[in-house]
Amino acid sequence: MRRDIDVMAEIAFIYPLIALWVGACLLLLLARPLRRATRPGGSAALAGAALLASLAFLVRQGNEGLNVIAFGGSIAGDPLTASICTILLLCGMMAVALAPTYLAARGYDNPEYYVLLLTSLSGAMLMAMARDLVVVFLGIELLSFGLYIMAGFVREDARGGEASLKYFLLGAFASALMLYGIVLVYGSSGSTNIEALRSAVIKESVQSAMFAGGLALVLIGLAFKAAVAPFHQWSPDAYEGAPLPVTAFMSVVAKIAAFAVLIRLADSLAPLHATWLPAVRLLAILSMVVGNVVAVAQQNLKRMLAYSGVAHAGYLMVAVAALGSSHAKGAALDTQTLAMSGAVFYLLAYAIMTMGAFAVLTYVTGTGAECQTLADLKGLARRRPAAAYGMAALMLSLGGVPPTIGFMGKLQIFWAAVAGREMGLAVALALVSVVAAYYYLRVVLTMCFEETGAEPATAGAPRAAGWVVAISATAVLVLGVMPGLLMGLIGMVR
Amino acid sequence: MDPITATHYIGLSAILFAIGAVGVGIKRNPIVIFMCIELMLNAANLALVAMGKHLGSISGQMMAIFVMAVAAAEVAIGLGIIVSIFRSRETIDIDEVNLLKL
Amino acid sequence: MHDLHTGQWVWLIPVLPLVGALLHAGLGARVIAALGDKRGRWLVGAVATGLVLASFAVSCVVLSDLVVNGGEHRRALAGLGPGGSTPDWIRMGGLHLRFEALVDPLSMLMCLIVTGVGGLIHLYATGYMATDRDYPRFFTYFNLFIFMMLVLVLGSSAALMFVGWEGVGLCSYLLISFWFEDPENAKAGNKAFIVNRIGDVGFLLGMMTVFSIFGTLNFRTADGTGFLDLAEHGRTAAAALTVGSATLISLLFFVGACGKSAQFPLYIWLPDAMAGPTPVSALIHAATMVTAGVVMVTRLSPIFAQAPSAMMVVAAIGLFTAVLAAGVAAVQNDIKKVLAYSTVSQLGYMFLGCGVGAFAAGMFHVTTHAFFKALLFLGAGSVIHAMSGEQDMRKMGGLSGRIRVTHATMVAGWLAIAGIPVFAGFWSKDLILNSALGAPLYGVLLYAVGVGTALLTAFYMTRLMAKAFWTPQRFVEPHGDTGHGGDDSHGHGHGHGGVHESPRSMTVPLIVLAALSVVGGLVGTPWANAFERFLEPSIASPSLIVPHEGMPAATGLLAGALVAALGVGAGLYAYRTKGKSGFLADERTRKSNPLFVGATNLWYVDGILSRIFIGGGGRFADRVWRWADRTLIDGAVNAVAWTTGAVAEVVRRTQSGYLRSYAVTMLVGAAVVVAWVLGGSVRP
Amino acid sequence: MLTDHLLSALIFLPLVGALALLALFPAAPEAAAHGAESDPHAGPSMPGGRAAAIRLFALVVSLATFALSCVLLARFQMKAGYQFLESADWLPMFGAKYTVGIDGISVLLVALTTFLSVLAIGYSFTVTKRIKEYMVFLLILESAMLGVFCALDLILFYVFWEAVLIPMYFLIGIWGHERRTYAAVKFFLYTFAGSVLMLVGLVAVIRLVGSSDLSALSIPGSELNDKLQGFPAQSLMWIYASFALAFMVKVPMFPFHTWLPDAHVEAPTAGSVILAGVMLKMGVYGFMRICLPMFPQQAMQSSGLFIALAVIGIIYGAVVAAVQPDMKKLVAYSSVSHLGYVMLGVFSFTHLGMMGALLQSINHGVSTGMLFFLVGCLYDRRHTREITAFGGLKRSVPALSFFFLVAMLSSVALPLTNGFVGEFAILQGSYLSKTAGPVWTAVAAVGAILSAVYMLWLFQRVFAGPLSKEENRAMPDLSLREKLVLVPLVVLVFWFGVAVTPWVRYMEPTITAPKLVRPKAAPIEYIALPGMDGVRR
Amino acid sequence: MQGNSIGFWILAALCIAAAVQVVANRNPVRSALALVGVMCCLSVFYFAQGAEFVGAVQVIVYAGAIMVLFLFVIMLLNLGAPNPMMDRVGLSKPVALLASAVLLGSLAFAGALKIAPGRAVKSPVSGTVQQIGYALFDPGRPWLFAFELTSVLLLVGVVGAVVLAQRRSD
Repeated sequence: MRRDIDVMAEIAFIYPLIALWVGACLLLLLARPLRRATRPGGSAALAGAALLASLAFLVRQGNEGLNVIAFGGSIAGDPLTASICTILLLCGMMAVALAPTYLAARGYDNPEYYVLLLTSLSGAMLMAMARDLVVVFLGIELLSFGLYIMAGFVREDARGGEASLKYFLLGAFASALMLYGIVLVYGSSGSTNIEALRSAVIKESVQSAMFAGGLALVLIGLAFKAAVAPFHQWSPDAYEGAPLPVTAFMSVVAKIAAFAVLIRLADSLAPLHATWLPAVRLLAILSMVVGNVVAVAQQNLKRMLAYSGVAHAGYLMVAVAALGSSHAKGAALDTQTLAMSGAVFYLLAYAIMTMGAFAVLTYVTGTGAECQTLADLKGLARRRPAAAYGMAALMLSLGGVPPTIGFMGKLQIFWAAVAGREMGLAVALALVSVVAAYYYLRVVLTMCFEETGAEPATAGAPRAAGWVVAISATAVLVLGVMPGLLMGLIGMVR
Repeated sequence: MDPITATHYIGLSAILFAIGAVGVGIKRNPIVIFMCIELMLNAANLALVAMGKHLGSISGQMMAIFVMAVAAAEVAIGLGIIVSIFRSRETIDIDEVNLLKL
Repeated sequence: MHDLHTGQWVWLIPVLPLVGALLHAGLGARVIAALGDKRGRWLVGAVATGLVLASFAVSCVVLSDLVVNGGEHRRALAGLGPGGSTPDWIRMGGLHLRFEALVDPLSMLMCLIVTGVGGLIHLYATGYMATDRDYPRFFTYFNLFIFMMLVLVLGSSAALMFVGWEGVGLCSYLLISFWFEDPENAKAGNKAFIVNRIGDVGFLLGMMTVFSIFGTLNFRTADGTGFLDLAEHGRTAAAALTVGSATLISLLFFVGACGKSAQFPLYIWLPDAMAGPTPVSALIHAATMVTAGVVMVTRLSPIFAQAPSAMMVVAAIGLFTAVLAAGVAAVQNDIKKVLAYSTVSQLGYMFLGCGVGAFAAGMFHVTTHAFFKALLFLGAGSVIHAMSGEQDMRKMGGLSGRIRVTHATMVAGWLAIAGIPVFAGFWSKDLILNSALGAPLYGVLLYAVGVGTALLTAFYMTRLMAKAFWTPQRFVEPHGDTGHGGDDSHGHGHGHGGVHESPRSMTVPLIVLAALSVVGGLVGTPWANAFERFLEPSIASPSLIVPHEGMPAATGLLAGALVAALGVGAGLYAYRTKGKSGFLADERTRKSNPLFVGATNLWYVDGILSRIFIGGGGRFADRVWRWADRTLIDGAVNAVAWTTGAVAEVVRRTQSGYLRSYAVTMLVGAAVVVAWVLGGSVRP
Repeated sequence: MLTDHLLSALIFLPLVGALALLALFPAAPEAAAHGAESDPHAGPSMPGGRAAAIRLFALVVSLATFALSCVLLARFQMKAGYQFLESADWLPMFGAKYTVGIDGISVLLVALTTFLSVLAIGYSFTVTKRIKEYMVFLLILESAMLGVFCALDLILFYVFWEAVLIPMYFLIGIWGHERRTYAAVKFFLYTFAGSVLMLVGLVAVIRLVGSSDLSALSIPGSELNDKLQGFPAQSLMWIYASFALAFMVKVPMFPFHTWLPDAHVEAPTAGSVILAGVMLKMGVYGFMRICLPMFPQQAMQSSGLFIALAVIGIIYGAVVAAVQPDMKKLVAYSSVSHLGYVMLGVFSFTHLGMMGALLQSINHGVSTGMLFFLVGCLYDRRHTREITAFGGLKRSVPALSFFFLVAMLSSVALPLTNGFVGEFAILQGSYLSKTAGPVWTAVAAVGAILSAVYMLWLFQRVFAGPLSKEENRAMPDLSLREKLVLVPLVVLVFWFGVAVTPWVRYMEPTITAPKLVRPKAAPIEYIALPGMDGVRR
Repeated sequence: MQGNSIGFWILAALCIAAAVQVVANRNPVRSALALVGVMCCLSVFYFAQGAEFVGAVQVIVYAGAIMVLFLFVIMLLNLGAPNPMMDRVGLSKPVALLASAVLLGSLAFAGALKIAPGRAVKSPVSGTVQQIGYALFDPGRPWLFAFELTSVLLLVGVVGAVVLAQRRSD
């Protein structure tokens, strides 16, 4: 199990994390000068530099980083880790780009925001790297602490405070549940290391009931972070109350990190699938149905996207179930690979689509009042055609209509589900996606079909947010036609 | 009476955990809710220590220590949020902190 | 089969009128605008008439060629493409149809009738329609009709016949609703087309049955593989025709014939069709198109002949229609309606002939009928023209001295239709009746009813003549320019004023047709039936069916003459004595006598059918739409949407904003998940 | 170069044109500033020259595409099998390739698409509202439709299939009439709902046979096809059902037709034309390309149902059309009826019926396209589609009424027009077929009567009668541009009606390809030529 | 062992009673004090199991520092008991109780809370500072890394508290 310890190599492995932490520290140290600087984007630029550095380290690791097992086996590199970390860093960059104008307009363009963002992101990356449930727990906390505070970052906004409080209390509750799960897993096997658990499970040297109970609680904790129904109720409230750039960040990052762990558990603890597959299926269906159905009733886009996030979490649970199912049914290795790469691809697709959608809202918001409701978008195609059609592309992608990345992602999940013989889930996914199409189309309809007395476009739309919109909308279409461009990244997941 | 084994401790911890969980569901004061969560964490710690002893591994205790550290950081943030809410609203009753819904 | 020397000219027969139609459609209005109204109209009329007459000339040449060079079968195929080529029409999946004419006695006879009588009526129309604002349009349709009718009679396959079949229906529709500004005319046109369509579907299905049995739609081919060839020699050919399938085919085609030839119950369109200009009524709804059913039955006689029960149906329907329509004709007051019902009745006769196997007799009657009925219609048109658009016989009378040519020619037509000896109708009607008597089983019954109808025919025609010409004048002399001139007239407004004889262009055709009505029947006397011999190659071979003579020819002729004389005499007597006022029966009789009431109301057929199909159908369709489409299907779709929305609202309520309820939900969810997982793990 | 990639060039030329349109005519700032055109009939929102340039550009692009399709027609070899094949790696993880090619089934549909697109763009010169977006969407739509007919990979097919919805959704939603929003959403969701399950079925097929190569799967007797037939009949039935449902909704077959009237009525004229002319044919094409060759036994088993639904559709559509107060709705329901014929032909499983179905697909595109153009002309002049608003138009707009008459005759399948050829072949095919037979054919033939009823009645109410309404009296007749749009259609009406054989040659070898006769799938009769086995006696 | 066992039961009962008080008491100050009680009981349990360091930290950090912070905030905000009339979520109490019971019950009945006796390891571990230290800095184990992570976590806690306390930047 243990290799010769090469401390430097191990530390080199966490350079991407260290880059973020150093960036955070630098931001803190330079807080004063930065705040005094006239340009509002100074902190953001520094944070962006940290993210870039982190990405550079990650890229430089290349294939070497794929085989590292570090710190007593608590973290390790593999393709899944690498791809998830890359996606997370890209999301981080987009989130940083969205923030400055928005926050500056509200007088909160503080370096601390970026400190929290960077540490939060490092927590998410840790979850992707983690091979030990303790590190998973610590990663979740690291991820969440930043999010709790960022949600209430604009303190004059009572809604932000409320979002923060709700998110915090429920998040802490969920962590407690998950912690107890980890405790039970530990008690049943004597270890929290996933590799060790895997071999223990194979050797059948675990106490199955305690292990299963623990695993169930861990599942619940992760489901909370990923906003899977019925553990999703924080998300609409938190999304609505949090400032737009924060909503964008937390909607994406928390989900990706949680699913990174879920995918890893589903892949590693294969022999136990028979016990928790039913629960995964239940959560998948519940999440798809609840998310999509309730989204129909939403007028507020942030809430709608929250419910859509719940639904997408459901789709991802389908992939997880398919992964487990293909293990349980002893399917060919390639189906497991497909399920994993499908899930990761979907995470990427979701990240681009959701990030892009929030970017559009941020872009339209500019320095004014938050653009939140459908009514705010009315007639956008006349005011800002590029943003409107970009949003349309993103919405169609979220709805899974070709030729968009959302469709390619959905196709992969169908693929995985069919390969894993989860036909019921596949059909359910197909049916609810019709409901989904309804509310996504409603956004398009409001923007493009409805006409208002077109007021002149608000001056000073944030350029950085505009770039995020442009990039994500283009990516949605280009990758929807040629997902192969990304397959190099995704295809090596296993 | 039976000798006291790890199972007893775990049972006790589970009961404490359940009480804490109930508290989260029924209390209206966020500070108390937060205390209930602390109770749950403490319950987990008890189980950890008991399991560690039973398994002959120090990992249980190590984990318990980290849980405490996490709890400390959490308290800093949680109480900060609560105070911040109070400053802007003059109340922290969670039934009144209810702008976001539906 | 022999090749004709004139084979490469046959295509001109239909194409010349088609060229006319295209010319009028494309250039007619422009020519009139360019040359001025009078000369332009003259040119258009001359081209239209001239092309039809040219077609007649070509037909004559081809016919003579056929008689001389046609050999024993007197049958040839000729391409209908330019220069006598044979272009493909449809060639797919074993279906091979070409534009090709079957030149045989039947088709050439019809060509002569269509182009000959048609040419005369064209000539007549140049006068009748002279002031109509849509003059070129009229001749577009008229020439197009001639083209379609020629395709119908010439077509070498059932499909090509169907082209003409529907084509004449189209022209009929266009011409009936020619004066489209009156909604009634448009409705009549629709009715004609739609009722015809019912028949057409029968034709279509019959055609399909033929194809499914014989694998071809060609009537006759050079190598004897046409379906009529096969049917005639079916007992030895690969595709044998059973009695059952022969009956099916015959009945389906007969449905088509009923539609086109206005047989019960599909005759309801024909009287309404009189809404069209009178030349249209003469050409389409008397002389040519309506006889297409008889032509078709005759053409398919090899198949009909093998289906005795279908023949029985044909005879029965024919006779029934003949009686029914004669009864109605006897009480009509509109001069054109009388003639319309008379046409229906006469068509019934023709089918009676076919039904009893006397196909040649049927065709003979078609021919003579074309002469005298066209004559009568044109005469009626002349009367209407003279009366400045008045069609009601109650407002006529005393015209005999006012429009002498018209009167004289119509007398010839009257005698012909009444069956007075030597006149054309006498010979053809007698042949049919005599064959009916000879029919097995019900021969006597058929004969008796047929004779009764003949009596009725003679009577109502006498009534018509008396009412229009011989009874005292019942109208106020129009004076000055009272004809409805102006833009929105139908063209009846000839602007002459006063009762007057028609122009030369209208009287010449009358005279020619009158002459034909007098002598036209002589080609088919029982003693020297040149007509039957001529037609023989085109109808079922005697091995399949031979009509029986019910009594010696002389006896039959005598009986027929007696009946005609009786009818005419009765009519004359009645109108000389009682009907001086123009009315035979008083008001009370007319209201109370069930026969009278029934006949006046067209035996209620039209009313019932239109109530069922127009009123009921409309309501039904509306209800279906509202109920099935809107309520049921769309309702189901909307219900799904509504349910989703409703569920969304309900589930949305759980998002109460209360933190504790969220926590409790999570707790419940956790309990369920844990219990679910543990339940699964405990069970082995 | 061009010859190697002719199809790709054809498919993507309109898309490139659309992108060029976006690039060449960037959003004008002044247009954005005063772009307050809430009334769709108001004057142009941009300088006239710019709008004209945009229109002309779009027209040129569509004409170029049409020219390419003419090259395609000219070079097409009259034989079975796929031609102009192109293949490139696309989605390695699914083994899906970018494969395009055409055969006798698709070549005419491709030509129809490019042809109608030219006319649609030509007709749309009167559109003034957001003209650039309009043309962009029309061109994208053309690309997507061409893609559907050319795609020879299941996933590629699905991508194009769904992609078609998007531009049409916008076309209806932005440029439609009063209830356009409702109609656009209904159109999208209805058809989307129909086809989502197809995705599951499609993935299942690919998983089963391990390939998404439609060019092989759609050939009975090919290795892949045989492999597919080897799987349990019950699973195949489910998969077949998922495909069939998607195509049924698209066609649309009764009872999945209710999206059609709404979409047709609310769409702008060009949208209705494309919708009726091309998009409905995608469903028919799906049946012929996928359902029949890939699932012969299932198709055979379900043929009773489909024939019944087709015949019900024929009668039902016609009956309901008769009572519509709205002209476009009437034409829409008539489409339901006509497509019923097409489906009857497809499920007759006879050569004649299937060729008739394909022909009728083209014919319906021509005749219904023409009807929609004409109704559009009337709408442009009066801004109403209510039949009662008209009457006696023959007097005021004789040219329009002439074109309408031709379209009507084609629609009622009068001989010597295109409609008759297709309908006759279909009916004859279904008469001969073992699946439909004479009785169903006889019922279907009643549709011919009903079509005369509703079309003639419509004609009577709109064009006959007194010209009583003042606004109708002053109505201008067809403009030169409108005539230029309509004349090609008239030419086709008679060309197909009088000399259809050259067109049949395109499809005949494919449909009668001997490979389609599969002894293994015994019950299915692809061929029923007279004198051969399989003829119904 | 017997004495141990009796002590366990007594302490356990105390502990549960205090925990119930945490939840049941209306007054947050009393809840906090009850929680301190629970923590002290637990500390005794830790010592009883040989986890001396943990027990000490429990008293010093948890019961001492953290709970004082709680009490400080409670006093600072000076809230008192909430108004029972304002209780908006009536059903939550029974449902929460039931759900909790189901959770506990299902864990218990499935045997998820029962340690398999055979797996007990004879060599006892003790939780002295020394042993904890060895374990913490053993590079072959995850604790060193976790320790570093905890430092980042605490940093975030500090930053968070600062952010929440500071004013608008302008």
